[in-house]
Amino acid sequence: MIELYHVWKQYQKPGWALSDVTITVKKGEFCFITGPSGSGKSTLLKTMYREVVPTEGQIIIGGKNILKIPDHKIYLLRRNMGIVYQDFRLLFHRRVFDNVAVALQVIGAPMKDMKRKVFIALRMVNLHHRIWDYPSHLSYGEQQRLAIARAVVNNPRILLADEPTGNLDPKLAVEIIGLFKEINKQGTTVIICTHDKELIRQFGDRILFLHEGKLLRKDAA
Amino acid sequence: MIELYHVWKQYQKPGWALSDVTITVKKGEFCFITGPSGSGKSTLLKTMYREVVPTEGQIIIGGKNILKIPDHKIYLLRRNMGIVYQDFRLLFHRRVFDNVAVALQVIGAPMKDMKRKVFIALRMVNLHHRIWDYPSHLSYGEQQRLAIARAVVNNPRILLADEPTGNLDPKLAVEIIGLFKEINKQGTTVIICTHDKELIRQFGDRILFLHEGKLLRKDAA
Amino acid sequence: MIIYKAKYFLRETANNLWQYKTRHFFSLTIICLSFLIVGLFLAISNNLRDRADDLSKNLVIVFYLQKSLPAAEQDLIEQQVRHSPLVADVRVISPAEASEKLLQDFPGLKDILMNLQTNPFPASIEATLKDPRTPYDQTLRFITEMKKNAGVEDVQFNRDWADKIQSLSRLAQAVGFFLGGILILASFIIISNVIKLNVFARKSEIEILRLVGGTNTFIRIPFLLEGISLGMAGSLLSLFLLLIITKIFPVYLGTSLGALQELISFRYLSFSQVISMVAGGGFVGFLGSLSSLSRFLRI
Amino acid sequence: MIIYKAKYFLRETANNLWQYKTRHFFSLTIICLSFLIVGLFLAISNNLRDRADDLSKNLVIVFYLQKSLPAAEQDLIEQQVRHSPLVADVRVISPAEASEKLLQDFPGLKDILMNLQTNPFPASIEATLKDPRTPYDQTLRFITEMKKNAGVEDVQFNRDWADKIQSLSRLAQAVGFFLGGILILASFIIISNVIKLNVFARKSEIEILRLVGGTNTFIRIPFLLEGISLGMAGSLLSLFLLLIITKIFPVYLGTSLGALQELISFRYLSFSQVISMVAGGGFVGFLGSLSSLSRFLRI
Ligand SMILES: Nc1ncnc2c1ncn2[C@@H]1O[C@H](COP(=O)(O)OP(=O)(O)OP(=O)(O)O)[C@@H](O)[C@H]1O
Ligand SMILES: Nc1ncnc2c1ncn2[C@@H]1O[C@H](COP(=O)(O)OP(=O)(O)OP(=O)(O)O)[C@@H](O)[C@H]1O
Ligand SMILES: [Mg+2]
Ligand SMILES: [Mg+2]
Repeated sequence: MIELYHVWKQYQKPGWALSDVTITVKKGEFCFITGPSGSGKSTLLKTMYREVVPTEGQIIIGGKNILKIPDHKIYLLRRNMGIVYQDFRLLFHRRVFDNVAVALQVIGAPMKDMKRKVFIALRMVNLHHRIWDYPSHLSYGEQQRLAIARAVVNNPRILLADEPTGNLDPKLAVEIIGLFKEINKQGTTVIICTHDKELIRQFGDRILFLHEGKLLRKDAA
Repeated sequence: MIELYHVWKQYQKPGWALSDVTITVKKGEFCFITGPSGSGKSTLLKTMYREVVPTEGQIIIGGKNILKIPDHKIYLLRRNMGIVYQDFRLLFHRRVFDNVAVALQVIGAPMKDMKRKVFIALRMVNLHHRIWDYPSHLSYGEQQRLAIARAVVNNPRILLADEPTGNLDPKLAVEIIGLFKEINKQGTTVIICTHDKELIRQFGDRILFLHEGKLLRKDAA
Repeated sequence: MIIYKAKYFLRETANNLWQYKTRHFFSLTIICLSFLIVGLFLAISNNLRDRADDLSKNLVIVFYLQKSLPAAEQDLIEQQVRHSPLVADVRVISPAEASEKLLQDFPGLKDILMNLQTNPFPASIEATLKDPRTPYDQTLRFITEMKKNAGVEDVQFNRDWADKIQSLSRLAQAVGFFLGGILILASFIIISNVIKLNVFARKSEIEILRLVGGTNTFIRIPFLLEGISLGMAGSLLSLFLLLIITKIFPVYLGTSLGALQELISFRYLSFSQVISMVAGGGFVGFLGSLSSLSRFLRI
Repeated sequence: MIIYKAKYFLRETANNLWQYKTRHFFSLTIICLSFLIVGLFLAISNNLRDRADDLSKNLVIVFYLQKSLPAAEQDLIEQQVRHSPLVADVRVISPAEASEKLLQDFPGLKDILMNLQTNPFPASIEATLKDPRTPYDQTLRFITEMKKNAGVEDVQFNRDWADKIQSLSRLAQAVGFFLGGILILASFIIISNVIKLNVFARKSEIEILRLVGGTNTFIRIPFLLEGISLGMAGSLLSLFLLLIITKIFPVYLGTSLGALQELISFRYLSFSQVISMVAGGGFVGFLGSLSSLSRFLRI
């Protein structure tokens, strides 16, 4: 499903954010990426949805080399992905509802369908009672949950989550990863970046360990 | 040093973000606030530097009722505080240096003095090699460390930190809280919000537990 | 699906317009002002052209005929003048008419003229030129030819008049093109910049839309609609203000203007001018937002 | 400490100006254009006033004297005219001069006048008025009084001329006040809005400054300096453009204008006008940013 071959990334000289990373994540896998702060976890995830273009290497997703897709076709790749960003990236001038609905609006979903799906997604992360509120009125952990709801609303084939539980209490964190596991069981490939050892211990099918841009350990499922 | 008397806060009807919170934190104390997502930790911290004005109750800091200070004098309160925000609040158009220096600029510190202090603070959080970079070029954990450096640069008398290690790996998290402990030993009062049970177990002199806006347990040092 | 999208776009545009209302109000003011000034100059130049046409009716060549010229020869000359392609109208002025005219201009001469036994004035032929913008050398050639005729004793052609009218219309045109061009350009820049600001303000939103799989077109359409509405609203508003000004300004200046009042009398724009102002507004808005989008959202 | 702060403010202002250079460029264009138009009208009205003054020199009352009036009486009338407080200059025109003048205007009359044995023209006294803006009834009173004199046979006073000049200057004033007022207001709104936009764009920064203990003044000064520099830069630029226009525009219109060229000849502004344009720019900028700051940063 997701194949990275000898991916290197340099933002600024000197130093490499990623150096020679080769990974294959199979369809339906549930996979953690971990490593110290600044080790390149987010960068690795970003290359997968082409927010970051690697300096060298190839990335094949669903059989397609995503580095060869022209800029104006990139949306086709992203419509199949649900992404939870480390910095949430919420629409702060839109209501909670619109923040989730936007993932359906871009594909022109009818309103009624949209309302139902949005509500279901918000209930999953326990935010349905704030549906008409604004993100700026949410606590930080609630914002994180909103970001998660948006990522899952569209039944994506691939789910990428960057530190999705960094601002949640341990109980809620377990619930959220449980939710991801649930989605994974329906066939979605899931990749999660996290620092939380407890979660990895509890759910870790497969763990990728990054250190200064290099992949240290590859644990097969 | 910090005294809260029967503090209530309601953002929107119905429901209270804080209900009847009474705390006394003595000078030189080291104190954790914990509780589930949305329980009012950030709100409690915000009332202390008057970003949020409580609906009811009184707050006395350093012997002064901060709710009685006129708006244009509030800066005098804040100059004695170092604050790490949950959402960092960095100046994204300024370099790392300026982000830390700003806390000194507002009090009109001379340039030379400023440079030295900024460098020391950045070295504390292990970011000194990125001093002339921009925050948008930092990883999320690095941004968090930058926010911490700004909070401590001015040797504040009170240090408030909202989830300062949410995006750091466990090793770094311990280092940072160790740093706070260090500062605390020099007489600074420190209050930290966190979800991290491990940190609380390791450093917890005193723990305040919030649940749906109510204070549950008060552990004296 | 198209209907859902259309609904979304309209809602989005309305949202955008409403959310940055301060900015839009301010840009609208300036766009409206620009179009107002364009409109004003259009109106002024309309009126100037009318006035120039009026004046050109007085642009005449006067052929003084020999005294006591036989009527047949006089007719011959008149026919010759009348057939020139330059001439629109011909009027024959008898000696009696000429004397009367002089008396009107100089009442002080009354005694003198009354005392004369014969009318000292020659008959003359006044030829009105078809087009006041006729090149001077053509006119001159016509005059030289007429002079060859023995019956024509003298020719008077006030070149100054023709020059003045020609240069007046040229001036109006120049000022119109100059100011109009600058101001339309200014409107374009303003709209382009307002949209750029909006794009900037929504930079993170746009990024999010891209990240959740929105196409470029999907992201752009609301901004284009925004630009078009701004431009059209601006020009419509300016037309309305112009209407008010054309009604109020003359009243304000009032009777004190005397003869000049006629020169600056404001008439409203023609229907086709109104239409092209509004369409121009929309077009400028469209181009403005397109230009700012192509730079900010790579195609 | 004050020096460190001053340095900080200047650096901050320069940063602000540089960071939002697109926005500032665009606002500068508009401010400059506004001031340019104000400047243009100032120049035009300067020139119109000069022209009006020139014309007013020709504003005369002509007193036709009785034919064959004794020289002594003629002198008496001349003295009377000369002593009127309204009159600036007096010229006596002999019958011979009058006849010459008529011949100049109507060469066709040459034969007639030559054939007359005596000069039919009366002598006349031309009185130039001191101030072309003299109220009409004062002038009229003067004329009526002069008419009582038996030696004065007729008085000619071209009221139209006076009216035209008066209304021309009034028109220039009205247009100047109207457009100038609108455009200065527009500049004010633009600067105020640009600063507002900048404040908006820096909202989170301002919040952070507040949170780390910055005073209101500390936060405001860079914005005020920004507004002042914008206003002054805009007016300076417009003065420069105006200089270019006053040099180039007449050349462009060239000789084709003939008599009108004189009417629109552009002279540059006076030194005090230049100074007040620049100061006005700075002041408008200051007020503009102040107004937007007081609304956005509570005092
Ligand atoms: N500006 C606001 N307007 C309305 N409601 C708010 C606002 N800020 C916070 N709240 C609500 O108040 C409650 C407490 O919020 P607070 O941010 O204090 O929680 P928290 O304990 O910091 O949570 P977290 O761990 O997720 O950051 C939450 O339910 C939140 O939705
Ligand atoms: N846009 C950028 N420009 C320059 N350097 C960057 C940029 N983004 C990331 N970096 C650098 O690349 C390295 C890896 O960054 P990345 O964000 O991938 O780390 P991370 O593993 O996600 O860290 P964290 O756990 O703190 O989020 C860091 O040293 C970071 O400073
Ligand atoms: Mg990261
Ligand atoms: Mg919080």
